[in-house]
Amino acid sequence: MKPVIRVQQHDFSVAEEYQRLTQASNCGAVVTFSGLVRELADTELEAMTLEHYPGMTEQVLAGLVEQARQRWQLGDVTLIHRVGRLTLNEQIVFVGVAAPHRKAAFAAAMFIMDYLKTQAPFWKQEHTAEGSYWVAAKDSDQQAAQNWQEDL
Amino acid sequence: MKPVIRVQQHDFSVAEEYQRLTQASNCGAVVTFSGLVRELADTELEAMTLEHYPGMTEQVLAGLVEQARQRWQLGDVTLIHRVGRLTLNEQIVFVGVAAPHRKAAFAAAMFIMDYLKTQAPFWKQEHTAEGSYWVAAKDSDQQAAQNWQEDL
Amino acid sequence: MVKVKFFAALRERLQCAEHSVPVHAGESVAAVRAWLIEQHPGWRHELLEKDVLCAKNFVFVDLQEPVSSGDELAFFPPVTGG
Amino acid sequence: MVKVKFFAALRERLQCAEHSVPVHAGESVAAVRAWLIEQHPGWRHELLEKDVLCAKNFVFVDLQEPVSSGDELAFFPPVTGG
Repeated sequence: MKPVIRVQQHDFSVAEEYQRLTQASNCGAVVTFSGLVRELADTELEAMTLEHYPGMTEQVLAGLVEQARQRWQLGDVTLIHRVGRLTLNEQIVFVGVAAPHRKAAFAAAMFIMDYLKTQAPFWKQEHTAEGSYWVAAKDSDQQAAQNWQEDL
Repeated sequence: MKPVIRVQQHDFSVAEEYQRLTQASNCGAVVTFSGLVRELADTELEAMTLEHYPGMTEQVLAGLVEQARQRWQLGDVTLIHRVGRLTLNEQIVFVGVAAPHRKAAFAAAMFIMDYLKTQAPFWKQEHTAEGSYWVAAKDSDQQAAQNWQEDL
Repeated sequence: MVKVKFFAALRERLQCAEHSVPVHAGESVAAVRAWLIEQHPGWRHELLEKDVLCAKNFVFVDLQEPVSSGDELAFFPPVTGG
Repeated sequence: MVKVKFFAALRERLQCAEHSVPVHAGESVAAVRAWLIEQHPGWRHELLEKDVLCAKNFVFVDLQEPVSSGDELAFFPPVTGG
């Protein structure tokens, strides 16, 4: 099955994506992850802008999904990431994985998110009342991605 | 937030449950797991009947969610399990977890499913062309639940 | 008296969903099980199966758990939901 | 010539999104970076930052990666999507 990989400005529908993931009849487990724009503890976030590297982004995302497929027995996989200006509570990213077994579905969804966080060329700029700031990369995300390598 | 825990014969809507999970404004991560009735490799499955122990089931499910809440910082949690006769491709179980961080959302959803599989009083009877069979418990499910204890 | 329920494959094999059992002070789940086997020798094999689980008042317990009149016990096979 | 792109905070700090750089046979990403710093001394600090990432033709590469005319290079800060 060819995975669905989309980088887009407009919103996505988790309901529609879930529907599609359940079409194949041999996958008893479907895991979805959705990331949303949320207010942080210490800033009054109004919106964020997501920049990306067109051309490279799609290629990296396809590579992540392909790596997941090589590690686990999977059915359909969907990976959607939005770009442009997003306001509070909007959806940013969606990963959906169907698999015959729940363990593989969970692992693949986590793996894709962990790698996406450190390898996919997206950058977040947060807009608050005090100004706009580029988000700093997190060590915890680097660590999460590295843990999968030790897993091999 | 009081978790939503339901044991029911009728179907559920992942779209509606997802919508509800995203209401709280401080959770940037939402993970869902859905389990579906699927054809197995070696049998021609037509349907299954899910029996449960009314009274105990709800209590065990509430306990699982409470344990997850004590382990991770979570927002809304939804746990729905169907009972009665279910035909091929029907939805059986739904776990939805909202959390400030993706790691907690994934971990809690997996934890709840792993414990549900070994501790919640549900029993599956599969109906095939050749007859009806009670599903045997899997060692791999026991192992998955035990792994969380070593995690403590 | 305690009410004893059986579920799933165990209920089908015993051909019994619910049974009343008299209990005396200080008795345990093991005594209830022994009473059932005494009354229904044909149940011995099923009730002594190693993987049979027991709950008292909706909570998992082991055979040493004390029981009192009015308790609800249940015996059932390993669970297979999800 | 190679096309060099800059993204996000790096693009803003350099005030440059895209730059053409002449390359000679056998040169590496490091040579391209050195040429940019020579042309724009004010970029030195930003381009020498330890965490700056580089891609050649949409694939992550390190400074030793050889470059050829027609390649597309990109320099950018650690990614923060998801």
